[in-house]
Amino acid sequence: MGDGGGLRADLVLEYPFTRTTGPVIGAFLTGLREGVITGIRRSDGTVMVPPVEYDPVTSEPLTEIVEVAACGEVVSWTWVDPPRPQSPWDEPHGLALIMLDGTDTPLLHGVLVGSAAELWTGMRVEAVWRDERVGHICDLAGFAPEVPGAVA
Amino acid sequence: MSGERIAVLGVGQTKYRSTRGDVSIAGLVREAAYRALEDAQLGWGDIDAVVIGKAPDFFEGVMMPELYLADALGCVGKPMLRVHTAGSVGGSTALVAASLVQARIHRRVLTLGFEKQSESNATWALSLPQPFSVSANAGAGGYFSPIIRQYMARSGAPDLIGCMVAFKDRQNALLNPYAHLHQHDLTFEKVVESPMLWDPIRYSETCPSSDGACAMVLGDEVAGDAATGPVAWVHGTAMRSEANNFPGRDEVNPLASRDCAADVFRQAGITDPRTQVDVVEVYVPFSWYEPMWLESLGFAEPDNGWRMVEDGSTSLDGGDLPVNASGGVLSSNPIGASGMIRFAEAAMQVRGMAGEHQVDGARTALGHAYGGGAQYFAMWVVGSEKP
Amino acid sequence: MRDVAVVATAQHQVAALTGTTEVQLMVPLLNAVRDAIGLTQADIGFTCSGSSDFLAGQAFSFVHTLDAVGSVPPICESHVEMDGAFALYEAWVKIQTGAADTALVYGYGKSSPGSLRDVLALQLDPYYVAPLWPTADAVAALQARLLLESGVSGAGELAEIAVRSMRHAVGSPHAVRSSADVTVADVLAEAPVADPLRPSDIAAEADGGCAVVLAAGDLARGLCERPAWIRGIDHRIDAHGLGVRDLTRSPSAAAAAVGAGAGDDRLDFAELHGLYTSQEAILVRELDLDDDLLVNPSGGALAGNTTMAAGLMRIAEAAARISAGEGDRALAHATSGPCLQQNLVCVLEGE
Amino acid sequence: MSDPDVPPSALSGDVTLPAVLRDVEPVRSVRTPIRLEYSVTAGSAAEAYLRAYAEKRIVGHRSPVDGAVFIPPRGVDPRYGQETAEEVELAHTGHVGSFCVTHLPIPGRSDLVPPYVSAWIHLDGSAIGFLGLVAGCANEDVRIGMRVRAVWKPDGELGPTSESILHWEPTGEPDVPFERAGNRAWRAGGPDGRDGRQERGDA
Repeated sequence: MGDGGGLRADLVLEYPFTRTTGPVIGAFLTGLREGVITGIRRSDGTVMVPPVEYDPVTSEPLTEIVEVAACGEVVSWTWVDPPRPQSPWDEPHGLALIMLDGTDTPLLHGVLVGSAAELWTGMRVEAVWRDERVGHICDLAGFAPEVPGAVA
Repeated sequence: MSGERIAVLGVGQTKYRSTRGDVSIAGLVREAAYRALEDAQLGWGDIDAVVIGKAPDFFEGVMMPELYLADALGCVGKPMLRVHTAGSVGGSTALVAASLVQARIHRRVLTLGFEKQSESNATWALSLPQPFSVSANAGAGGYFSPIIRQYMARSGAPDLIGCMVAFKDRQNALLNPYAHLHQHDLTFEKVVESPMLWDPIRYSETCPSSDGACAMVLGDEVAGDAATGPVAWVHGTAMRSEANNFPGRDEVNPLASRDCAADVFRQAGITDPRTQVDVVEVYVPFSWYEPMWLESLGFAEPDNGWRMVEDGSTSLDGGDLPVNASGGVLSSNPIGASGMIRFAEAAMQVRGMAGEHQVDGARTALGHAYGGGAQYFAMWVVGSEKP
Repeated sequence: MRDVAVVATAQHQVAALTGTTEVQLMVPLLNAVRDAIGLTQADIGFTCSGSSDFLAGQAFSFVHTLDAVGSVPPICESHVEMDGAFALYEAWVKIQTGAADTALVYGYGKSSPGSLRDVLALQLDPYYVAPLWPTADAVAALQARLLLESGVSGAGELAEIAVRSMRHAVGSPHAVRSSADVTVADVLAEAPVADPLRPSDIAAEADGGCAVVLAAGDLARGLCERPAWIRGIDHRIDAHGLGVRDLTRSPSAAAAAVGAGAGDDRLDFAELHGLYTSQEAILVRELDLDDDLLVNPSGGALAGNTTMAAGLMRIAEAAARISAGEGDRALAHATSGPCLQQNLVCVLEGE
Repeated sequence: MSDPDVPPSALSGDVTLPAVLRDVEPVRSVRTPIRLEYSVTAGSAAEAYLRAYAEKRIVGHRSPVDGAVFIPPRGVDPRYGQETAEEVELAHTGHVGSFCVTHLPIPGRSDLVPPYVSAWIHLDGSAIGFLGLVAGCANEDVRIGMRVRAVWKPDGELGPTSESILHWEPTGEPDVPFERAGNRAWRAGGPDGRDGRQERGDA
């Protein structure tokens, strides 16, 4: 089993997948396009963000889309440096689980700060929207530290 | 067969379409699973394990999508397996699920195959560029065309046999509300005149590219006895594989296919398939594969399968061995589900629940799937009576 | 249930295979396990493998690898798009049906041609998460931080796990990362690469393959001096979403351990498929392992992680150790999916 | 049977929306492009095979089991799972085992103008066929059993790639009879190919 390396070639697998969303995922993405974040209410009243189609515990379909706050608290975080080539971010950035106010499951997204030292669990963050929104998770540019005193 | 008896308690399918634009991937599989549970009159809580199959992950661009689908298929807290055996995967997946019952590990198992091919493009996903190898085949048709050409040459079959199969299957599909292609205006002449894509394969002799899912609930003997509606009993299961290219390989009638058929019929006590099997759902993505597989499966003598097509033996309308009463892969082809659809349609026939494409009095049926370069085979024989 | 044992194992693992295809990797391994017990492929009742198209960048990659097995006359064979440990489960089921008495199982992965950490982003929710392309390490880091900040584990505990892995790996022929003299202080001094995870917290990426033969009952006793009997095997899956589960827990791992009967008797050692020290810390708790249990005598997946084979390698390591008389009862574990979503536990015993 | 066209209402029910989303056009699909980059190696068996093309040579591997020659060499006899390593230089002539006249373009092969012929080329001395393009005659004149020879790129353009052979063209020799064309030659030696031995008159 010789393993000397040798003849090498690049292979690029590239495709612009188009995914149909169904009504629940579609509602969340519609909301992003419209500049609002939505979740879905479970039978026990808790709200999951982003909305999932089927209850992860009972498997029952979920149907009640609700608008939620665009600000919340970092539950867990890490630092991404260098940024990944296919990701929406060109600069080093935080990646965090963010519990939006009034919701019960955290959302995964980027946190737009300059260094890992500016990130901590419990920090307050608010959504940063892209100007051009098409109905995509990247309509959210990410989350940034909440400006104290500002109204979300 | 050794071990526990296996019953098909329920079958569920989605409507097959070129694009199921109304659902997510989860919504698609959920639809088939829900209908299978409804058919079996069971709930999510009655299911002990889930076995999922699909063809290459590149179709949807999701690596091991069953991980994401666990919630939608009620897998949480349960065992879940993901099978991939190329085009035969729908059949192999059902067989893995059956083995869980046969081994008495689980009482009731949900099994499901799916593909949402509209998220990409089948020819792209099946012809990914590969450095260091020749890329001179456009998709699966380019691969199978030389094999079909060999069959035509060695059997002396008339040139239009393939068109006859395609026309028959599309006519059958009109009787199957789930089928993708409902070509009411199709005529035999239109099939013949459709453009050559991979000579000798015409456009109308090829399978479509579909979105869809098919699910079954399998149960043990107690579950089968407890069912209020008709169930199908599994009389034999077999799978065989052989390498893609080796000296002396018979690409037209692979030994793996013949061995697999011999095994499944032996288990089912079938010594003369032509008279003992009532209906066949065989994996025919290109029309000529109907006569080729009829020979390989022992329904016809070598090089004579085409005669069954020519004399109408495989027709739903008066044939003694209707083949692909559902319209087959030529009428619906969500690749990861296509094999399971064959298995499920066979079960529906012996349950007497195939609706307008029911074969009267069907008691014994064969479900068949193949994959790779005609090198992976999965088959089962189901019957209306306990084995 | 039929008594089924692992009667032969072989593996090969290196940091990167460059001049060797998956087929060339598997040919000697498959021959090694068959030769070890004097069987040919014709004697094997069932063959099952695990691999992933995405690692190789090639649809139907497992079709090519079938060439390594030898399939004339044709073989009864299946494939899972999962770690080889799940192929072993399918093979064990096949033997339980009575349709086979022996099974050849293999798993392999060659992730070095691509960027595994990015490829694995495509395992995540395709609508909400994958388009953000979080790396596998970043996702694991979110889990690790929750674990650390919940107070369940400390950075020192994780560093101790890393040190233990590297030290155990010193004598292990398949490990790609080992060190006899690394200390906890050394690990804690490393700069995080996916904060809070340091390089030594992250499994060493590897290419490789593993082959195993299973046999039933007296056949196993005849093939092997000391078969490693599968006394229990079970697997479960949790919900997928990272936000919808408590990432400091892995209920599927706990349920699989109960299902496999892991706690029914004393264990001598465990081989865990934790891809991060934080995951190993979670597993030790979920599998209810004693504090003083010998964990990962091979170094574990941390010392060499061949994606799609690392779980089967854990079973192979445990079985080989039992067959060598270095223990009577062991737990082997395999995982799949992000943050320990899916888990398999196999309990092996000598006689 | 429930209406296949109507998904069971229990599946998604009627999703209720907050006021802000009720009167806007809903998103129904989302684009999630994927780009994965791999740097792949050929492996030792294929590498020797490919490098031979740069020297205008075609090499295969001989099986240690029964001497069958494989092309392209993959380092294994797939019948028996036995390693192959012995290189064999093969003739630049052979015959068409079977073929396809393709009327569709191939992604990434803009040089191929449909309709074109791809064929299993069974080289003299090889026990299996491999894929090649056939040109130099009308597509209608390509036949199973037709004798062909390699048409190489000019010497200065040869490289470590099978595309150093532009295509295969007819030699004008008499055809290999159908019964001995392609894999049938090998099968002629024994039932089911299980004990086949090569009996190739043209080898």
